[in-house]
Amino acid sequence: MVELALANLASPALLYAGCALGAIGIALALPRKGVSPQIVGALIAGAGLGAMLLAIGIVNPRVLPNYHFYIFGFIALGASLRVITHPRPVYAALYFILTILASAGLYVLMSAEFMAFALIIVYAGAILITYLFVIMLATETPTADAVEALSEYDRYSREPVLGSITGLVLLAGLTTLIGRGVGEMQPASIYTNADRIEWLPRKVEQSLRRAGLMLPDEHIARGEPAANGAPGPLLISLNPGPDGAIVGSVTVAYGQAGTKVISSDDPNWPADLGISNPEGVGFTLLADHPGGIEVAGVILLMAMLGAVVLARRKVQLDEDARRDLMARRQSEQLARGGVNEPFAANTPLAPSTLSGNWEGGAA
Amino acid sequence: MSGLAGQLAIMHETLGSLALAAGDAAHAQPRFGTGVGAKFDVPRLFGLIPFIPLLACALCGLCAAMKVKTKLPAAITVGCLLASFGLTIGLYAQVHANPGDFAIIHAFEWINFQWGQSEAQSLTANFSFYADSLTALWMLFVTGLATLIALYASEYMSHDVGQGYCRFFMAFSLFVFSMACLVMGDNLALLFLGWEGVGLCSYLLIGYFYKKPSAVAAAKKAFVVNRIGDLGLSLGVMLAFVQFGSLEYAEIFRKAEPFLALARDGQWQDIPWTVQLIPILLTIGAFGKSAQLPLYVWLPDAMEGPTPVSALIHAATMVTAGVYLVARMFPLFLVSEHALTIVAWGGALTALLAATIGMAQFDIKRIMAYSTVSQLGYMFCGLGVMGVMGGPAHVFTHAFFKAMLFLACGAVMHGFAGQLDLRKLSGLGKMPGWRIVTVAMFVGCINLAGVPFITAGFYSKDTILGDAFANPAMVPIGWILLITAGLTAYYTFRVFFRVFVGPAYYEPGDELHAHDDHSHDHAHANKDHGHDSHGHGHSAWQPHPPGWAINTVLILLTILSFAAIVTVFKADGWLYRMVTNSSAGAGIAADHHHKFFGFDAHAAMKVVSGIVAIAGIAVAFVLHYSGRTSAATSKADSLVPMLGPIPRWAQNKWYVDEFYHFLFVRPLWLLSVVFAAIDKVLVDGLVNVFGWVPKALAKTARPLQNGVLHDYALRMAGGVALLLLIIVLMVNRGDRTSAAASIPPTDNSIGTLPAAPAAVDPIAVSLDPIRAKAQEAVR
Amino acid sequence: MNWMLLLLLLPLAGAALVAFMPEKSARQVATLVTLLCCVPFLAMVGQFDWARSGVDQFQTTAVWFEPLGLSFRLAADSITMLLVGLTVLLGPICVVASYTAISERQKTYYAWLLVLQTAMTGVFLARDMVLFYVFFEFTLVPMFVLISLYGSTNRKYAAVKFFLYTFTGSILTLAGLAYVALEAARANGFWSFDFEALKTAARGMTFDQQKWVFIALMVGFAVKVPVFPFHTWLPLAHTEAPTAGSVVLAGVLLKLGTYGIFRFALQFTPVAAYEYAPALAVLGVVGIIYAGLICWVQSDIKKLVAYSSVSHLGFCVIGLFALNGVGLSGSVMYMINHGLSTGALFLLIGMIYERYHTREFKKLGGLASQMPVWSTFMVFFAMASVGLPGLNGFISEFMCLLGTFQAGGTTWTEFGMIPGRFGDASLLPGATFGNLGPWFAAFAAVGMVVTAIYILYMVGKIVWGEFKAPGHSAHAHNHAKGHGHDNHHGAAHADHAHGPLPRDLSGREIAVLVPLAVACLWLGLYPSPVLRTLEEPVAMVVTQVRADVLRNAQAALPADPQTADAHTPALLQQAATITEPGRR
Amino acid sequence: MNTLFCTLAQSGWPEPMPTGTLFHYLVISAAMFVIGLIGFVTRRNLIIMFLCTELMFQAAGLSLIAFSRFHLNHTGETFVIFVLTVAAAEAALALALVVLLFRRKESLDAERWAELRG
Repeated sequence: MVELALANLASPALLYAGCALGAIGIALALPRKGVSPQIVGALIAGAGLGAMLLAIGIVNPRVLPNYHFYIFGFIALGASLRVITHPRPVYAALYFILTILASAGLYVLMSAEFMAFALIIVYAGAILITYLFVIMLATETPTADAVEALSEYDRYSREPVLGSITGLVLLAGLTTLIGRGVGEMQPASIYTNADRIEWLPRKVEQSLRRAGLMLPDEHIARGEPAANGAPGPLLISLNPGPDGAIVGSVTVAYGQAGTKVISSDDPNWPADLGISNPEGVGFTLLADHPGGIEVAGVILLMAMLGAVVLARRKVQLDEDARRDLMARRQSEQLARGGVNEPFAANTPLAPSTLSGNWEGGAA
Repeated sequence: MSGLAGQLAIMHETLGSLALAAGDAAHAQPRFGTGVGAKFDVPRLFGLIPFIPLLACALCGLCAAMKVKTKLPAAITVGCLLASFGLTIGLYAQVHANPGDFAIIHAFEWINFQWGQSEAQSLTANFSFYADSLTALWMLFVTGLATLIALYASEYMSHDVGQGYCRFFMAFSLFVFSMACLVMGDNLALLFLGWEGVGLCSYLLIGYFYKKPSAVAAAKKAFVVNRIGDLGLSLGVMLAFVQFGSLEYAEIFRKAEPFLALARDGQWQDIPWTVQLIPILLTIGAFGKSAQLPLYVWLPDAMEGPTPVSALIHAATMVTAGVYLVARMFPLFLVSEHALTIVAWGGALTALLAATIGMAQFDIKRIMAYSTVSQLGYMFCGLGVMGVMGGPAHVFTHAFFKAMLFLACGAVMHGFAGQLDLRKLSGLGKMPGWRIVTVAMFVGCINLAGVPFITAGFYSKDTILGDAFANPAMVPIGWILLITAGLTAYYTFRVFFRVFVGPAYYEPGDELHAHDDHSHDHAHANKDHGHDSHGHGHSAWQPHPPGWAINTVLILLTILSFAAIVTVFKADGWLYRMVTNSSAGAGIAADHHHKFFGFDAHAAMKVVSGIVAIAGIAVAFVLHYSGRTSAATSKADSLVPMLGPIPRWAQNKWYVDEFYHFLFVRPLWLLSVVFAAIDKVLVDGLVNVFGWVPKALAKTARPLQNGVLHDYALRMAGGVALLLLIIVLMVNRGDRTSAAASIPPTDNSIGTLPAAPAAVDPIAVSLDPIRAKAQEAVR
Repeated sequence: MNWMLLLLLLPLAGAALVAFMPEKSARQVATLVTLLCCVPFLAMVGQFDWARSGVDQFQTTAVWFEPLGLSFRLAADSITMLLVGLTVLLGPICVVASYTAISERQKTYYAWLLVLQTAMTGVFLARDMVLFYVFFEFTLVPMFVLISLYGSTNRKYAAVKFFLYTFTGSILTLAGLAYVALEAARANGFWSFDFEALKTAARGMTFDQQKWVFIALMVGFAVKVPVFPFHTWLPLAHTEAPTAGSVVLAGVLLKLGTYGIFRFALQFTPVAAYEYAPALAVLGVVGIIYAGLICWVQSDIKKLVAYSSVSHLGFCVIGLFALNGVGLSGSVMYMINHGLSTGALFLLIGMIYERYHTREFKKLGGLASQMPVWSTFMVFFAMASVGLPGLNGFISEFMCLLGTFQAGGTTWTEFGMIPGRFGDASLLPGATFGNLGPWFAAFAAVGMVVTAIYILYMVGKIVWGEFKAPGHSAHAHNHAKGHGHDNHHGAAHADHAHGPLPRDLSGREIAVLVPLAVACLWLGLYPSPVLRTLEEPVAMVVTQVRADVLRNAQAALPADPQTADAHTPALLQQAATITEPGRR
Repeated sequence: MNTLFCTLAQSGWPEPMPTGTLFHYLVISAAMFVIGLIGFVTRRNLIIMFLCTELMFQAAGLSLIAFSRFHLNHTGETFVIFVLTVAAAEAALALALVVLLFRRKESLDAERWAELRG
């Protein structure tokens, strides 16, 4: 009871303290004018995360995740912290890949192996690479003396404190609500989709053969053919059992008309017979959400078309942007002490990397 | 003219045919009653009397639309008015055959509204005409004089043929229609229609020369001042309706009968306040229309109109509408303790004031206007002193001679290019072609001055004076009137002696009115005016004496004004019967036998007022005739310094106009300005403040919409965070309120939200207090 | 044939037609359609049972949205017929009057004008509260467009102010009506927005409820009328609106407010209307005098006439709150008459504006010499506006005042008049049930004088006097002084006529004015047939109000009459005095 | 602290790999989401802002997987596929737009695109 009371008392406080620490850390770590102690910030934020996780642990000490969770969690959050704090977009993108990887680890922890790899392939492999391309495409024209100079908008973030406070409140609220139940996770082996093993007769057959329950000349029997001559159903009757294992029986035919029933009571019954993660996802996707797939397809098509249309658009530099650019170049020239040749108001700008586009003439 | 002759014939025929009590007939028979007898029927044909002039108006309008450039409108008007006059004589014959009774001629429904069973729930005011002897009396001279003056105007207005000619006769005919409605209407609403209608026509005709700012201002003034009176009248009408439940005379008189009985016994306290108030309110209306203190100021200015208009509307007929109202409503005036006193005093003071102003004026038309005001005061006195006959009688006689005076003035004005200044005209009688005008003027003057025994004006005025002195309460008024009589005689003959006799001299006026205002008219080609006489300077200018129409009318009026003696010569003569056989005869004081220095008031007045009149004329003779050598000066000028500032004050009309302007017009105007400012600043400002509140809010909130994505996102996130916070707090409260122990800390479910406090429909919740309150109120 | 439906749909179809026709023919189509609208109206007049003029006739109901009890319910009683008649009459007049005034974007203009006609007709015909409200609010949209697109210089501001002000007010009205509907739903167990159902429910409410409903209703209607402190949008909107817009605004849109008061404020919340009648009448009287005086100092002719509307409608309001037959019918007549005469005045001013492009008193004058026909009409309608007997204005003004005078109120004593709740029966036998009295009438009657002052000021300034118009005042003056060559004076001015317009009115313009003039004369000289049709509906309203007030008062009467003292509401004291209708 | 160590000892750490509670994963997810949000709100580079949205997507995906695991079905995982789809589509379009915007202004500063201000 003492523990419970302590848990009740300490956990919200710890939780909120963790949130606050995290927020302070982020606020410190964000790039800004003056000092932005990123390491200090990161440490504080890490401490905050630790505090939060500790608080969670206190709430329900019986069910703690193993250390992989903590490792992946810290990496994921740390990398995302770097994503938002790193002034250089390229590094941010790279850190994001790290986040993805750590997340994938967490997915694996939760037995979502398929999604973990899909995530890495799609995100890290495709999307983030696109990002990297764009980052390189959309970088300011480097000037002669400041090749590595960061843009002003990368150097300074906007209202880090306010943003952090908002984040703090949000996070505190979210965790409070999340923490209202513990939600212990059952072993992954009792996925309810296991009944769909019936839909995979070939897998059952292979498994049974591997276990030696089915001989090479045997095959799964069929029921009575339908009236129109269609072959009858395969005689598989498998269901998830109470402990997650597959129970039931398979009727096997051999020879001309011989049948036998293989039951799960058989001691040789393969223990690993069941639905794997990709199989389950596939079933769910195709059987339960076929419309969703269509929609996703349409979305992707539209995005592709949109991207094509947008990329082909020819745009001109804005008036004010042009003015800014000119002023900037002028001041750079002056600073360089180079030839004092101010631009005439209507002089076309020197072609830059994108000059082909903004001289194109189409509005 | 045959109509008029017929009238006279009938009059003679009936002289003395009425049985009267012995003694001094004028006040012999004390009677208190409505004076309304039985109802009799007359042919509906007589209902056309008002509508024939309306037809003339419509036809003149048609002429205007067709751009008729002849004297056709005048012909139409004269013809129609003559027809109307003929019908009036017929009506008179009917009325005469039923003395003391009345007839109602229903023309058509006007307002006939009944929304319930009771009397108060119906409002009836039809185009129905009430015919009794008072109506007949008024209609006789209204239509008769209107015919004559229309004839006169056909010549007088001839400059304007093709210009305003149609307009003039339209308004003229419309006036007769309105006046007929006023006089003949059988209910107060129709009277009000006529009342305002004559006001409109007066407005239109005063402003006939609409390019003259003074004419426009005078027209406006006339209308507005009349409206003030009409305000009183309309309130009186409404009060009468609420009091008696009807607007119809017959009904009102019937209902007033019991009050009359009370009034006879002097039991004023038993007569409701409201009943006594009605005549006072009506008096306001009467004083407005008939130009009495304090509302007389419009009438002198009304002389801006063409002279025929002045003669008909502003001297003979319209201005007597007030007298008619009092006479018609006499039963109601009798039941009010103070109404008649107010009438009498108002009349007397006006008479004196107007006479004093008239003495100091130089514009002869204006003098006539003030004399009209003054004489109207006499008429009100005649009614106010409860003499009954005097007022209407004076109206009748005055109508003729005053119309004649105006028409004579008009002839002068017409002939001398608008000259009206008595200092610039002299000895017209000696000029060729002006004899008839001079004679007419003389006859008018002796009537107005009240030269004894030979003039109708003398008798009617004398009746009023006698009545005043006979009424013990009204002796001061008698004295005022007597003084006024002297003044009247003086200023009347001042005009005559200055203008029509003495050395011949004239200066033409600056311009004929018509020429001034219609300088581009086509009347120059008119032979009557001698085209060559204009536009070549004054040296070649010759006065042009009046033509046949004007002369004929003047002659006829001269005859008529003498003929009128017959009607008033005897105290119980035709006029007396015409008046007393109607509602005006409702009450004749029994105790009015006050003696004038031991003599019978009426008899004494015949002498005294005669002497006063002669004296006034004599003074005028001495001051303005004897030894006068030039037009501009007279012996009176030497008297002026002796009187100090008084002549100047009198000449400036005692500054009454300025006083009114200072006291009413200016403050009202300032009030309007203030109101306009208040409306703009305060009322509209307040509205705008309400408009600004959201605007200001928007202005403060607008920076939030700065277009920066971050800020939007931040605010969105903040909003979500805030909502989350609220939810968390709600959930926590729910936890606390519900039994905390019942939820095990290691519940396997993801924290479900606790149930809402009380699951009821939100509308019911929000409205519950109101409903509860309502139920409470029901209980 | 459902003529009412046709009357609603015809202009709407016309609007659609106009929208698809070429620009040139827009006005012809609009004219034709508005003229065609007379056909269904005349058919309605023919079929209407005038003997039962107080009863809703031609009842048409179509279910609109069943669960909420919404229905498309139309009907007409005599008051509706009169106001629809006014709308139908003004329709072609507005269209024809705009021929030359509107030269750009004609299609939009005429289409919106036609839509506006549908909306206005719908307001009067609707017998379902929601339908009524939809039409009521929908009138704002076309008017907003007309003002903001075709108005004068400050049109945007005026349009926005007009829209927002009236809309804000109407929202409170909606709240009040919705509350009544809720009460009705509570009482009946089902939703219904039928007027009759709502009326029954509303009359069943307690005084406290009625009070708030009444106030909510009145806010919207008072803004619409407009009653004194809520009037400032009106002069602005009138001044900025195009001529036809002003005509419709003055002619019909303002009447929506008074019509609403008549239909809802008086019939739904009779007790509250009775109790608050003096307050509203005070506002009316103040408006009469205040707005009238403001008219006098205006420099813009149109603004003067606009303020005169405020002043005139004060009479209408006091007539309504007299709550007796004469006052109510006077008010209804006032709605018609004001629409005719003020509409005509706006038309006349518009004609001047088209010619001289100004409405300033300073710049105009003496038009009588240049435009005799115009001047004749001007004087005529000015006199109708003044309330000259024989023209329409008088009937209504007089009846409003008389009704107010009659309407109970005011205790008369020997020492003077003390404003009180009820008259002494013995002193004023002709007083009827009501809560106003002679004092109100007396002060309102002062408006007669004020009206005369400002109308004559206007007439004197622009009709009479020396001719003066922008650009040629000096010229005219010089010639007036001369003698010989003046014959050409008039002809010379013909050159100054602007555009295709003749110096004086064209035949088209006369044709626009003549129907109004005829109607003015007819209603002034022979209003009896119209008044007759008002007897029944008005009597019904009065009976209802009276019954409710008495019931309410008697219900609140304490059991022991001795306890009724100064604290007892005046209503109770009245209840004791009232024994029978009318004559007390 | 004592409690913590006790529980750590009891958990049989490191074996037998208990997955932990839903809470753990959701907290990680929430934290990642909030980090992404903060990044979106504070960073001005358009591309980094998009990266932050991807972070938030990622957080959502993590919680979906966690719920999927918790409920022992694959629906959550399926939805992650859709999240990936949307993320991909968004990346394609958004990056194209970013390129366009950059061409317009020669800058990736989101604050410069404030034309929509009220």
